[in-house]
Amino acid sequence: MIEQIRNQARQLLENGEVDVVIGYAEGSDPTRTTPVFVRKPEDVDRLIYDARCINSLPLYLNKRHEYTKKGWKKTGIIGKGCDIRAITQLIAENQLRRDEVYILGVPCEGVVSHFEKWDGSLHDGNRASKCTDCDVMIPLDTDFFPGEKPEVDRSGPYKVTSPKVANLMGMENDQRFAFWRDDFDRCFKCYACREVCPHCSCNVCITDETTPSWIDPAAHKKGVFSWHLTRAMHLVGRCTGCGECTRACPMDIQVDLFNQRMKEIVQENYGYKSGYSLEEKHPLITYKVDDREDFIK
Amino acid sequence: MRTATIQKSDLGKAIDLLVQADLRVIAPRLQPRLEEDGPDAIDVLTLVEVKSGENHQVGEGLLPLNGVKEFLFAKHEPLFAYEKRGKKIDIIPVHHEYPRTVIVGVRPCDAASIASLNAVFSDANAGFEDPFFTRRRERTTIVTYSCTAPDASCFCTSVDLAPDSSRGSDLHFTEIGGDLIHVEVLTEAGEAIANLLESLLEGEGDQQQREKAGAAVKEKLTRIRDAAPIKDWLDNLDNFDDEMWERLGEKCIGCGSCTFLCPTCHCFDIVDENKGSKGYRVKFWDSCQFDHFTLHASGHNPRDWQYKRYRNRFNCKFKIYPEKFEQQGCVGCGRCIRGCPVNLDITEYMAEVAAKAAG
Amino acid sequence: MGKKIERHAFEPKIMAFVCKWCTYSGADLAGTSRMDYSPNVRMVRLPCSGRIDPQFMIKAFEQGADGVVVSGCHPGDCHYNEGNYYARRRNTAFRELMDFNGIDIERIEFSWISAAEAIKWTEVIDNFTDKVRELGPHAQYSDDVVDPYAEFLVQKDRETA
Amino acid sequence: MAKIGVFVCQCGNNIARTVDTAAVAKDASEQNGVVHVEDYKFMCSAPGQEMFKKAIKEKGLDACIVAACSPKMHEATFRKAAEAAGLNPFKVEIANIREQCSWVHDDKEIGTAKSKDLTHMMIERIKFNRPLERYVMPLTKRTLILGGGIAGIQAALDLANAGIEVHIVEREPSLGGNMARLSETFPTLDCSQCIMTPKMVEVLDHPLITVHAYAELQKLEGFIGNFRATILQKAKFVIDDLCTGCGECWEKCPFSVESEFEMGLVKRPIIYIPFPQAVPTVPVIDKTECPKILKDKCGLCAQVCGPDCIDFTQQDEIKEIEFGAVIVATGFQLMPNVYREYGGWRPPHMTPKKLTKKERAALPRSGAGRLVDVINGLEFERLASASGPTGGQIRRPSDGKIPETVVFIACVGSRDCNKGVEYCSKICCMYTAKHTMLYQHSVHHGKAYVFYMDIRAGGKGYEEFINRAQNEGAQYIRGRVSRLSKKGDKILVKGADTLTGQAVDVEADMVVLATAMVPQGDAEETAQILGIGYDKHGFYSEQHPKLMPVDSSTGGIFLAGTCQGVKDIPETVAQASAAASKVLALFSKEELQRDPEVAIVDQEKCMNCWDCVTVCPYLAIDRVELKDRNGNFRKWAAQVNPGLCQGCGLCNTACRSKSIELQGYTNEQVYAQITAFGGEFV
Repeated sequence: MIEQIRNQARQLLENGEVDVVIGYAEGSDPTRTTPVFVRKPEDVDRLIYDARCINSLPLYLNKRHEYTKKGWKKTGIIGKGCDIRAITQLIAENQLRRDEVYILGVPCEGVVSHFEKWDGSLHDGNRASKCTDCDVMIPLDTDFFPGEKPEVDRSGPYKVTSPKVANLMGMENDQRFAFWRDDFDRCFKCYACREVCPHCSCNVCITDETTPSWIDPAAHKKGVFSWHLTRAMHLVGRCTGCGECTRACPMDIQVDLFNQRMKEIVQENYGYKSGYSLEEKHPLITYKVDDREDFIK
Repeated sequence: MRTATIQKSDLGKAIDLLVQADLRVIAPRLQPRLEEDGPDAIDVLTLVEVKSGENHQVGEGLLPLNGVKEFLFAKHEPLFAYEKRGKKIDIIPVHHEYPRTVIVGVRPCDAASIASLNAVFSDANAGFEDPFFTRRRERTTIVTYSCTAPDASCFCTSVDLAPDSSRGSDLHFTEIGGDLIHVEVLTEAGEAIANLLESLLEGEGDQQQREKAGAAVKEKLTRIRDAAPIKDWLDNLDNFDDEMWERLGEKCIGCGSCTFLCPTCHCFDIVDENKGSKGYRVKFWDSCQFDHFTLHASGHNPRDWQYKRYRNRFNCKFKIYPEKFEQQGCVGCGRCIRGCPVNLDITEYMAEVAAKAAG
Repeated sequence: MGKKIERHAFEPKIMAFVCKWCTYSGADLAGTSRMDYSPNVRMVRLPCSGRIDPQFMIKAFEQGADGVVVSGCHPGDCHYNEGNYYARRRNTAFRELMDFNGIDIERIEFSWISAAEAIKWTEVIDNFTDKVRELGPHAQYSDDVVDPYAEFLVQKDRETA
Repeated sequence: MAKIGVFVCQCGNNIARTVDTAAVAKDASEQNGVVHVEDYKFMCSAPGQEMFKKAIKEKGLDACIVAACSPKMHEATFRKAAEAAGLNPFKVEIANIREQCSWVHDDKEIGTAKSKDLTHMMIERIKFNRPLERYVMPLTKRTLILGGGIAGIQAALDLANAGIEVHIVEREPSLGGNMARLSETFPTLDCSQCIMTPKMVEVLDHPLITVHAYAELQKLEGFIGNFRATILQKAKFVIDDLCTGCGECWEKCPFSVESEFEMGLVKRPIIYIPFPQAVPTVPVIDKTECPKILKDKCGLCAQVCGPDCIDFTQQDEIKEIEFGAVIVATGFQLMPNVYREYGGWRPPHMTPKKLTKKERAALPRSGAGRLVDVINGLEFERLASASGPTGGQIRRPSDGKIPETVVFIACVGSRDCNKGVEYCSKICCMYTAKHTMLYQHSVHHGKAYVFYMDIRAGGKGYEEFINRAQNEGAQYIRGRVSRLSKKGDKILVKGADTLTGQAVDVEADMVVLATAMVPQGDAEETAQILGIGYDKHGFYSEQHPKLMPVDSSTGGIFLAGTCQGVKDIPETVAQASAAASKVLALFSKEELQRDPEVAIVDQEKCMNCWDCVTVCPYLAIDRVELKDRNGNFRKWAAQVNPGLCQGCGLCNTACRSKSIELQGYTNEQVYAQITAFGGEFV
């Protein structure tokens, strides 16, 4: 499979159809992979794909990372189904044009949740929970796909796959608060969760704002709580569930639980799934006259 | 100073003794993730305050996620409070508490980092003393515990340290086989702690055995780079615009994990936290990896691309630090390698520079 | 000279974010009609309930509010045609988010109050104040999250006293 | 450092009774930035305002808080006073300590504490109030009037007589609208044509009025003061400038179709003017029927035309014209008369239901089931009109017989929640009374019966008019009709008299239904072109039902006549004049001034996700390209058009990067207000 991808990438680079192919290469450790920017046809053999390819590469297509400054007219990108959903969402939010990317889709069988858990194979003990019940293992929107692309039914609703969400919802309010309070205690506000997110596309993040400073920049509880609430709120209906925020967190706080819960809410109330349509607007900037209002007096 | 031995099974009792002596005891503790929380959850080892010896992981695991940094150079601290009334502004000094603290089970790399922080915050040569840091440092004793199982990301030997080095330690523990731990008292503060633990300490430690144990662990390190030529290569300003910086650094996403995890990174920012017309001036950690770190008011940003920010980090560790503080900037703990979401590896830079320096 | 309002051991601090066309006018009407309601509420006047940012509510809790009221025109009555529909969605999401964080959403009250519904306004405020008074101080935010350095100013107050 | 003045008003005893204003003032004086405080009995009184102005001038205040009544009462007063004293009006804020404090809390201690808190919040807020300047924009002093009925005509004449250029777009070949169809008008029974025609001619002859007859509005862009309309001039196939209106062509035209103007009661030629008094008197060729255009056969009209003004090659034409204001006067239609169309097989109040294709096919097309002699109000108007198909003699449509007995049924389709519209059509009581009179004046021995639910005759001379109709012999029966059926050449009307509780059967020669007035069939499409709101029936929404009944929901677009709701002629004319006066007020200045409390964008920060564009209810946000100094494209950014922005702030909340802000309610202002929240009970 990877040979077909490499050949296609080589051809694209040789024909000058793309300026660069973003993909995965072997990392500095045997358990790790790393994002790689292949510019020359002879370098395509560095490209690999297996269950260690965790990173969500569309983050490099986000304008905030200023890769457009490099003058890339068209970028080839290797994408797992979930990453391609992120690309779709970026296009829907006008952060990218479809004709600026060439998507090399890969058939995915799931990835490990953390590099540390890689032991040579993918199994139930190390498969990221986002990969259970995934309906884009055969990706949706691709320019190239190795082999036949079978039809897949993607009409099902979004389902939360992390058991932790249900476990938390089963708790009393206070226990849930205590869980987050203890976890957030470790947060030192490095904003890795923000930087690694393909959808955090503001030029100036609200937390870096000083006029006014809605979110105290210091990592005390006040600052940390308001940061994580705000981050989750800003991703309502936009998160495509790559789970990178949790993986990138150097203090191992499971911040994507918020996103997963919010996706469930959005699904239940507005029947919306992000990253499947180039046109559909996310639910917080649309409305229906008969939306839920049972909480309103 | 003196040496002794202690049984590994007595470490809990040792912590109890320290707690009973009204010390704030910080030790590594594992927060195991539950099976029912699914595969995404992982175990979390952190340095936290412990109230008894029952639940600690001194000497177990490798490195806690957080280093000792946050116990000396707080994640955030108020410098003073202020209150504006009428046309007047009252500055109200803050009352920090500086409890006597002992941090047990610090790994040698973390302990070595304290010397580096010290050079920034309290070295008399710097002409400035951070009162908060100095007072905390004065009241904190570091009990180091030599590593037994370095992982693939460890590279302390490449920066003149070793899994058993005792730089920055007050008291140093090294496992020397069986259940026995070799204890070295290195400073007076260490002696004070050793005295508190007197009932658990036995005889004299075998220095030879300790060194043998240390050397054996050193063998296990796989990530070995030559740091010697780096400083000179960096000193050559032509290399400031070397193609290597962009090639290696273009995947960097500027998340700042490396700087926040780094035990020697020490940049901070100061803001006023307002509540109406009163508030606090607060100091908190910052990172050179953020795009607005060097953003000028004019809108110009000298480090306008991410790779330049990582270049700064590398320069800071291997050029600026040694130059300015005559201290090692990097202690080889490998946290930045483990924590990086895109596998940006500082040792790749080191290898590349060494290769370039060699021609 | 006026009747005494009952003091309770705990008096909740309540912040209200209201739309200026409906709820603010409704509250004004309560005034012109000389109605009585709990004095615990402080209002922030905004053009539309659609202008109410979840950030406001987070900040209000940080500032020590024990309860937050969000109110605007009834659906279909929005002065700007559709602002309250967006407010409704945003609040649905925000409440669920707060709930997932373990923060007591009983402390956020959302109500449609028209410019004519002075009585409803007083009822909403009275009932909500009673409810929050019963819930007690917002410990999650006042003990755990708010004002990490509060003791410094407290210390100062002691000195001046 | 801010120099804030705080002015605490006692409002006589209104505030002072439950708030210790002196304490509030003292407390305010200790706040950061406050340099001047006053505690006064009536801040809004002339001496109070003088004091306010004097303090601003003498102390050089750069912001003022007035702790007094609701901002709804006196915000404008104090802002004006500040402006007079040289302070930007938007640097004045009101702390509402009367309606929301002193009047609702009887406890002085608590009232004082709350007042202090409210004042604090305002003091902190005002430090971030920016001085705002009103936006000044160009103004095109030209008005577009949509619809050439009586409302459009009245508004056009009012405006043009005041010196404003007006363009009327009328989709029919002639001005006149529904009023031109009427025979006489209530309550005076004067002839509609007689009062209408001179006005139509005046419009056509007015140098400032341009009539685009047989034209439609295709697109409307822009905003108040600066609209750009795209008008589609449908091809008439007759050259306007050459045509003399001699009538040769329409008299010679060998083909005919049902006349729309005459409600299909008679036929008209294919090249036609809708009615003899049409203005302009230029015929049009109905291109959907003309054999010359369809099949290149005939062409007789061109042969007979003296001035040679018939041009079969004429194409639709697009005109783009700029306007400063729009008056919408698109009028109404009567609920379609399904009797004539489909036959009489259902109770009259079921009329408006849209039939499915199947139902339609099942209907009797002619013969037994069809009740041709059941007509609606407008059809009766044509029968009674001197210029109508019967020359003013009332004859029934089926056989032209003069009807001896006529039944009038009121409330057909209106006040009918189930099968019709729920509103009262308002004019039907009056026009039914008028019809009975017209009928009895024409057929002296005829019997007129009126089935009605209630009589609603609220209007000058209206009740008297109803009484007159009853006195003149019309028999009013309170009750509804359950069935109409054919009996010989008569129609059997089965009804009930609810006052006597008896069933009433009338054998009528003709039945006239007072069907409800409803919006034009394409009212919603028109609203979408204009970007204005409409209600569930399709009537256009006014901005405020009581206080702004003439403004539409969009600035610069005004409503006149029945497109906004049911009205009779005097009301329509009154609203048309009102709309004209609104336009005149708008045009009274050389430039357009807009409230500065609108959104602005920090374009560098904007990350062009266009969420703001999506949520904006007024289409006030544009997407613009930013260029660098060499003119090269740099980035996209949002830009607010202050002419369209109404200041709702939805964009502000939707914007995650906070790069769009509503001036007057900025993030900083609200933030400061929240952080000053103390909430102390006493």
